[in-house]
Amino acid sequence: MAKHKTPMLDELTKGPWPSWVDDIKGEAERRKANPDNIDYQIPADVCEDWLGLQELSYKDMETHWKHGGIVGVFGYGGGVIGRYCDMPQQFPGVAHFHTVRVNQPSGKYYTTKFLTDLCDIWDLRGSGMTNMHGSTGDIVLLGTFTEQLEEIFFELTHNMNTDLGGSGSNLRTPAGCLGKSRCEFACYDTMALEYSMVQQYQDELHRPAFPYKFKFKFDGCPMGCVCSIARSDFSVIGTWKSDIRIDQEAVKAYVGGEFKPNAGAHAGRDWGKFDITAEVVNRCPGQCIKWDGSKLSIDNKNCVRCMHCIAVMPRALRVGEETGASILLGAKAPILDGQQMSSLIVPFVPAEDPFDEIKEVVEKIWDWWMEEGKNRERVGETMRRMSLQKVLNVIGVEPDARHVKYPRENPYIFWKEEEVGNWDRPIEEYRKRHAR
Amino acid sequence: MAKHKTPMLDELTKGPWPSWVDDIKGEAERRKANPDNIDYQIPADVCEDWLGLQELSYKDMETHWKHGGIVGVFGYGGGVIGRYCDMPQQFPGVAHFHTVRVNQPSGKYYTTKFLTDLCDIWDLRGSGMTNMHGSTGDIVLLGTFTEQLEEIFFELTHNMNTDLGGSGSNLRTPAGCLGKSRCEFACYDTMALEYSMVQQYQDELHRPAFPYKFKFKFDGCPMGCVCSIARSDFSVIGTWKSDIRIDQEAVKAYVGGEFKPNAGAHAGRDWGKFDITAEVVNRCPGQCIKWDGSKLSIDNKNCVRCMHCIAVMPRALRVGEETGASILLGAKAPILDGQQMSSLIVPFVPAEDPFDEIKEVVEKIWDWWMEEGKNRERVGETMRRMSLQKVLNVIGVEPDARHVKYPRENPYIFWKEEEVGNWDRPIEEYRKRHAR
Amino acid sequence: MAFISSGYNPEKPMENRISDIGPRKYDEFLPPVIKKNYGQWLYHEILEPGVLMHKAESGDEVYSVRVGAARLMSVGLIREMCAIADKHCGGHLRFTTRNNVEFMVDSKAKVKPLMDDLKSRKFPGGSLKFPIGGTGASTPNMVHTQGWQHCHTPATDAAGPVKAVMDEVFEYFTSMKLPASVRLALACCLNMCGAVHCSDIAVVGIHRKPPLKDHAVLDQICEIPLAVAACPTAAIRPTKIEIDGKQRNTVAIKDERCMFCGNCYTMCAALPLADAEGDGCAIMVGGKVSNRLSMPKFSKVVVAYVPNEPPRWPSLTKVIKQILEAYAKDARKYERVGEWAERIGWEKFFEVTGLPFTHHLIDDFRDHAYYTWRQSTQFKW
Amino acid sequence: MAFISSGYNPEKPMENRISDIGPRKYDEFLPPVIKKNYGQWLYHEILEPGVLMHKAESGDEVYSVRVGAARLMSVGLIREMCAIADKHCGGHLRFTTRNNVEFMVDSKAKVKPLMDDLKSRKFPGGSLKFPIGGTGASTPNMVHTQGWQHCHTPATDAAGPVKAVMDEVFEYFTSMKLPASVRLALACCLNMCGAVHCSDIAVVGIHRKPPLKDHAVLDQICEIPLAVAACPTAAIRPTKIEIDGKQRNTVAIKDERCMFCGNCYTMCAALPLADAEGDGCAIMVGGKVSNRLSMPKFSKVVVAYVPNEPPRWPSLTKVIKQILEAYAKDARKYERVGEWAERIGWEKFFEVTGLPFTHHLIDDFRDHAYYTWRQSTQFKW
Ligand code: SRM
Ligand code: SRM
Ligand code: SRM
Ligand code: SRM
Ligand code: SF4
Ligand code: SF4
Ligand code: SF4
Ligand code: SF4
Ligand code: SF4
Ligand code: SF4
Ligand code: SF4
Ligand code: SF4
Repeated sequence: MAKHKTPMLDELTKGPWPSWVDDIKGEAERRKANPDNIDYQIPADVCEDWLGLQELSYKDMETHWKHGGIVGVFGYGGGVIGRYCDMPQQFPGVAHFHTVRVNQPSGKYYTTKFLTDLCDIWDLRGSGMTNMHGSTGDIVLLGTFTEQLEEIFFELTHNMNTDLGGSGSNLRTPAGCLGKSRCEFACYDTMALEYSMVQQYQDELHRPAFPYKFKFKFDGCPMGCVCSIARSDFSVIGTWKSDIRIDQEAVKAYVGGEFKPNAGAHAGRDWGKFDITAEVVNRCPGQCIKWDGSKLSIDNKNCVRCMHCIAVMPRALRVGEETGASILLGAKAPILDGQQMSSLIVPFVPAEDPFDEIKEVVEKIWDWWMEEGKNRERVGETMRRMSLQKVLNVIGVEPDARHVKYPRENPYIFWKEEEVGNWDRPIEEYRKRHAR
Repeated sequence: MAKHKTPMLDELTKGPWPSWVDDIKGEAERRKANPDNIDYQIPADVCEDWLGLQELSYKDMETHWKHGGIVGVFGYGGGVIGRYCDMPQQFPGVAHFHTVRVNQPSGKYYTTKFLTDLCDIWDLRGSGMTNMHGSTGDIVLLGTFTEQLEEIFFELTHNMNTDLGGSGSNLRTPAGCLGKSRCEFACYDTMALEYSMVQQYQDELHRPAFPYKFKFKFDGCPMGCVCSIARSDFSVIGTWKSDIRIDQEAVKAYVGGEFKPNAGAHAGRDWGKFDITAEVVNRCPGQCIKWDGSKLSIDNKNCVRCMHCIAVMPRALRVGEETGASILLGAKAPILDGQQMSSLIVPFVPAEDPFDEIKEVVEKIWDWWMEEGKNRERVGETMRRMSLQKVLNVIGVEPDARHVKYPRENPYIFWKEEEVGNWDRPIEEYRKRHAR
Repeated sequence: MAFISSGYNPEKPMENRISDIGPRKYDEFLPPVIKKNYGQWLYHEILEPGVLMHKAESGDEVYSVRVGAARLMSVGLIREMCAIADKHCGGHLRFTTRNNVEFMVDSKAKVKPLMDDLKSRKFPGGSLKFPIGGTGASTPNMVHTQGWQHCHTPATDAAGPVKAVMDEVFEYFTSMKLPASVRLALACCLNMCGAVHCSDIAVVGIHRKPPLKDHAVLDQICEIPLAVAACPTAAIRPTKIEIDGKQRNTVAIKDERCMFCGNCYTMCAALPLADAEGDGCAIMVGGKVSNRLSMPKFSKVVVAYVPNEPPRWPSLTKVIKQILEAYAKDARKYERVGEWAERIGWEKFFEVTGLPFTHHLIDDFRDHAYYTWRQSTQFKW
Repeated sequence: MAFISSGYNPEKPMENRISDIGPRKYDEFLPPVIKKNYGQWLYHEILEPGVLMHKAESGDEVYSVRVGAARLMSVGLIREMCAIADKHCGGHLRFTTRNNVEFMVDSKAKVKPLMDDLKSRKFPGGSLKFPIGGTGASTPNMVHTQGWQHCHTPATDAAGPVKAVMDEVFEYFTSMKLPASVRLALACCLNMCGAVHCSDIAVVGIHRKPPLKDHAVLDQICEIPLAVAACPTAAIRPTKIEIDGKQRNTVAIKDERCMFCGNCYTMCAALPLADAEGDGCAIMVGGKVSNRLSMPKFSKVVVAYVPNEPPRWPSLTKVIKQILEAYAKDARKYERVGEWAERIGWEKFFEVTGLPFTHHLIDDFRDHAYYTWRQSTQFKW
């Protein structure tokens, strides 16, 4: 028998999509049954109380988590989100319900050994509930008590050789797409870059030294499978310079219907015969593809590397061989002044281990942002306040038309005295030429 | 022999484009010669001194006109721009050089009688120099002395039955395209509307009661030949609702090469044979035209009335029969916060003499702007400060997706208590559900 | 329960401490076929919904079977996934950037047994543990956040509405019949921890009542200047108030200037916004992050408010289905939701989806709002 | 010279006063063929550059011969135009919205004599009084403003550079060989009395030195609060200064915050900006107001500064020609300058025009600047 009645939540056990309610209930039962005789370090009925609390929220239509709660592990400024329930008498199992952010490995590949070890820790010392994964990328262990935090950290580092992720005004846990590990589009090794960056900047990740949070995300190509342009302050997106490689025979195979367009991504509907002109040539945003019935040619100077043609015919077209990345800066969620995507600051940077060119850019930006950024001001907001050209100046990049979608529409240019000549003219001289 | 040497200005007598320098010099000579024995009421050498002063500006590369100068005619708050020279000793002929703005007739059609009468006044009482016309639309009489202002006004009103235009924080002189007088595209009678408005709002034109200037411009169709969307606070632009009228035979004549595309506007270059698919069908922004080789059809529901097809084939296509206008609000030059174009506030309004529906909108906007507008705040700025929905509310127009290019990207909605329910909740109630 | 020490000594926290080691290196975790062909992939194919085949230069192939997951998952469920991975996949698995799970095998023959196993597993209530799908022109897993499960600022729940929506659009998860992939997302408040601002169809929790003011404690638990500075619309000012005969520093809020962002509450716990009647969801549409065809786009608010209707949010799911179906019917192949709306024009978007356009959808926040208004006579009747 | 009274009596200004009568009604001025066919026009043709034929439903035709004009014109020249109109056009003529002049006749036979007459007239220096052209895909008359001729705030001249530019592009005025009509405009300061902000190619006078402060008179001739409020960047603050032992109220300006808009000078004559070395022109490109094909567009700054070089502004005219010729070579038929630049991408625009891209061209004014930056990986090498 469940500790709390959850008639509303129970409605969410219906339907085909995996029911997290059933999953928690299962965990609650397992904990109650405790076949392995675990000496649970937090209340065994944590999941039951959690369900009860959620049922109450479903009734009240208001959250029952208190504001904030500063807890953590010694010497780190992040990695744990404190959380307390506002009805602890009724739901003592979730009186504390802190989150532990565990830094996920690049690409989120796991061995079952690693996951099982983690489950063991979390069975013993936490709620047994997780998010796989959090929006930033971490393994999110949901719900434990304050006393367990150092213990969990100790076990993670000593037994699992794994560290916490970020929270607070720190570097946050970086994330990347799976890139070269399994994707033919990858223009650089996102997983290697992610690993290299997270290792290099451990101090920034764990100890708050920034005006506000700072996120890295690494996309292997313009498809943006980890949404770096929307969700990271510093977005590194693979790109290429040389010509798109074309296998003319394979193009014909697409036209002939032997290969399915877009790798079969549209197979669920009859869209008619593949029409290379309508589906590729006419849609190309650079308007730079020609198909003469037997040969596809691309005017690469006008290609904007949108990858549509490549996505439609992955067996026929491949990204150019000279690859690297673009760096964009400043994405963030809407608070305060509205949402931002990252803006292009470095059109092209080589991206090979040890990724020095990229690290150089990051460090220059941090130095500047730590100097100029206001409290709780994301780097994109600092850039917006101080201008894109300021950032280019800081990182030593020449302004280029590629930096803008279009040039300014107002002629309100902030000229500097060095550019213009003497500003400090005596009014008397002027008055000699112009009577009052 | 010229009074002042003007070697720099003289360079501007060269080249094919009409030389205003030669023109002024001619006027200077005529005044000197004075064959008709006119008793010039301002210095006969006004043009010579003007040339001299301009030469000095060309040398100094700075203007030699003093800041401002408030002059005018009794009872009017506008129509005259005061102007004094900052070197009156050297150039006494232009010590005063005030501008008189004469309200042009709709469409800027003239009889030679009218123009000649005006020239007579300006020979006698002014510099003899004009701008035909000013950017707002007025006949601009350039350069006279303060004592002449009332005399000119008296003669204009008594002898020419014509009034001054606007300046200052007034309604400004309205302007319109020639519309139905000579253009087959006109969706309403711009010249009639312009006349009706200027007559109706004489008081607003002459007596400053507004926070700042306010401009009307009237375009007969979306081509915008008087630039109302860019240059007027209140832009009325002709449009239509019903289907574009098609003369299929004439379409064929264009395709066959009998009629020149775009009325011959591109005749100066060999653009090759007219290609209706490339030049019209594929370019249509509504993507709503079909040409099957003998019949042109338009899916009018998807037409955005850009008029491209009509402009290319004016003998074959005509605007729909149900015509009227769209009203847009708020265009202005960049000072202070950047340039604005007018924004759509009324998608469709009937536009037939006496144009009551349009006047109703204007008056509601004025009432609101006079109430809410800050000093020197253009109505477009007030709208920007207070929101588009505020304006729609003021004029009683239902918000509609047509009012926006796209819906808001931030979810920062200013809900009102009436929409939501009771805002005034006691904290104690809340605390019963949520412990601190 | 007896306290079990990990070895950590609270008296000497630095003793034997390991820190700053970061995550494990990824190459420890890669399945052999992935490791061997790293960086040498030639192309991929989607064999059926949820099943990808990647071909390497070496001729090797890896088959990935993608399954939906609630993201909120128990260690019990993780252990079950591990058992499956041990049985079929040599002890490896991965999670995608959208919280789907991928089981990889290195030969085609291994695919069917794996899939059969996955399909066979259900929760007691009947829902699938491992629904296969989410590839290609589908609705992959809905990105989301904490909601009433774990956060202090939500205006709606997260996992609940997500479950309701995914049930509603389930046929699109398991098939590839949409014009393009439609990314759904939910964030439970304007902090937008989900990628709501750039998603094809997104739900964002919104408050609609101004903060309550807990005057009695405000100056003890908040820094008043920080609370004042937190407000993007300058609705908050410091003030004094008398409580039980004592002067207290606190804040006053101009309610009509509030747009309910909750940033003041983030900075000051004495300013809660949550309210059953006020809270609910806005629906945003047409965002994307990929650079394919068109540049990345922000999502636009197309429904200003849908009330919270736990447990199954019927109005919310209905509207989402409505949008999805109008899109499925009308858009061109490859066309993302935002590209479709722009091509037909937003005025047509409202027409074909049947959603009402209301004044709330007109931007009136900050200067940029102007640029979203229509400075043209181009529009459709 | 003896004062000639109009009849106005300054002692009794209201006596016999006529006011608020507005302009004369347009129908008094219409040529008969226009009046007769008002609202009944069927179509038009451009017979040759500068010559339009409009056909009415009645079968009537009106032929309009369009000639360029300096706009700045003497009564002598107007009388000459009247004489031509009397001779050929039944005593009617009109001015266009771009300050061209149109002579209209009601039969084809009258066109040639009219044109011959117009062509025959020249100014002493050899320039044409009545150049025929400006129709169709041409560069019609350049819209402009007062400059050093008449205004107090200009940063450049108006009629001078316009004459120089029109001479330079004259072949495009008299022909129709451009991809579309290219509207040129000039405004001599940021007040932009010309339609510079929405022109295909536009010149705008800019200052580049912060205002001088005439402390000695400032508080006598200005309202200090108005001057302070005038500044869009809040660069101005009130201050006190000692002059000849006397405390005076005046203003201080943070020079590095100034972007030289001149609005403070508009409000306060003691803050002049004009400076030979500082002043010059910016060049803006790609604006349009018509709704044809694409929606109206603002012009963009593509050259931050060209010095004032009277009398013929060679650098300015060179750049304009350069842009015009790159456009003429590369754009598609019907494509306006801004449409062309957007199609090829602004990065290509700078490449094909050969103009350098400098940091000045990146928007850094106000919040909206962000939206002009590139939030995409789409660009061309
Ligand atoms: C757990 C997580 C949501 C989830 O369910 O996945 C999360 C949860 C919280 N976020 Fe977040 N954010 C999470 C990813 C994000 C993301 C997405 C991302 O990183 O890709 C964003 C949008 C991108 C961005 O950074 O702008 C995000 C934007 C915010 C913001 C708004 C920041 C801004 O500059 O606008 C806040 C507010 C704040 O910082 O005070 C915030 C604040 C919070 C807090 C700490 C609430 C608060 O006000 O203190 C939430 C704690 C919830 C809890 O009790 O567990 N969270 N947050 C995500 C982190 C998990 C992980 O480490 O993997
Ligand atoms: C596995 C994953 C990367 C990872 O590191 O986990 C991934 C993998 C692939 N993506 Fe992706 N994408 C993944 C998230 C994304 C995201 C991010 C997201 O959804 O939050 C995006 C950006 C979405 C957006 O624009 O809003 C994304 C935009 C694309 C696109 C561009 C689609 C478009 O129409 O704009 C492609 C190209 C395509 O689909 O043909 C692509 C193509 C691919 C390919 C075909 C690449 C390849 O050759 O292997 C992979 C299989 C696609 C499929 O599922 O049909 N991937 N892809 C992510 C799977 C998430 C999931 O579980 O659903
Ligand atoms: C004469 C004229 C220019 C011309 O050569 O044609 C003109 C001349 C002046 N304009 Fe203008 N404006 C003239 C049309 C315009 C236009 C164009 C239009 O009306 O279509 C604009 C842009 C549209 C607009 O209204 O925004 C225009 C925007 C300004 C502004 C900026 C207003 C703003 O809100 O940003 C100012 C500054 C001011 O009002 O203080 C201004 C101010 C001035 C002043 C009065 C200078 C001043 O600061 O006091 C100029 C007097 C010059 C002189 O000495 O003669 N003038 N002014 C135009 C009026 C002639 C006429 O009546 O036909
Ligand atoms: C006479 C005039 C109206 C007036 O009341 O004075 C006029 C008259 C005509 N315009 Fe215009 N437009 C006139 C200024 C404009 C303006 C305003 C301006 O230039 O400042 C515009 C907006 C410019 C812009 O978008 O920036 C304008 C945009 C058009 C267009 C759209 C052109 C485009 O490609 O975007 C057309 C359609 C066309 O050219 O086929 C048009 C078409 C026409 C037609 C063909 C209409 C007709 O059927 O009679 C007229 C002859 C065009 C020609 O010259 O080739 N008219 N036309 C103006 C002549 C100005 C001049 O002297 O050059
Ligand atoms: S972002 Fe590019 S490289 Fe990375 S997984 Fe997606 S398609 Fe592959
Ligand atoms: S990548 Fe995009 S822009 Fe480049 S050729 Fe292919 S479709 Fe065109
Ligand atoms: S705006 Fe339209 S109606 Fe007016 S002249 Fe131009 S084309 Fe004709
Ligand atoms: S007016 Fe424009 S949108 Fe309408 S059919 Fe013609 S070209 Fe298309
Ligand atoms: S979106 Fe808001 S409510 Fe949801 S997890 Fe993030 S901060 Fe918490
Ligand atoms: S919710 Fe946002 S807008 Fe409202 S008072 Fe708080 S900070 Fe200000
Ligand atoms: S643009 Fe400036 S300088 Fe030129 S006339 Fe207008 S206000 Fe005077
Ligand atoms: S010129 Fe403009 S920016 Fe500079 S001080 Fe004056 S008002 Fe301010």
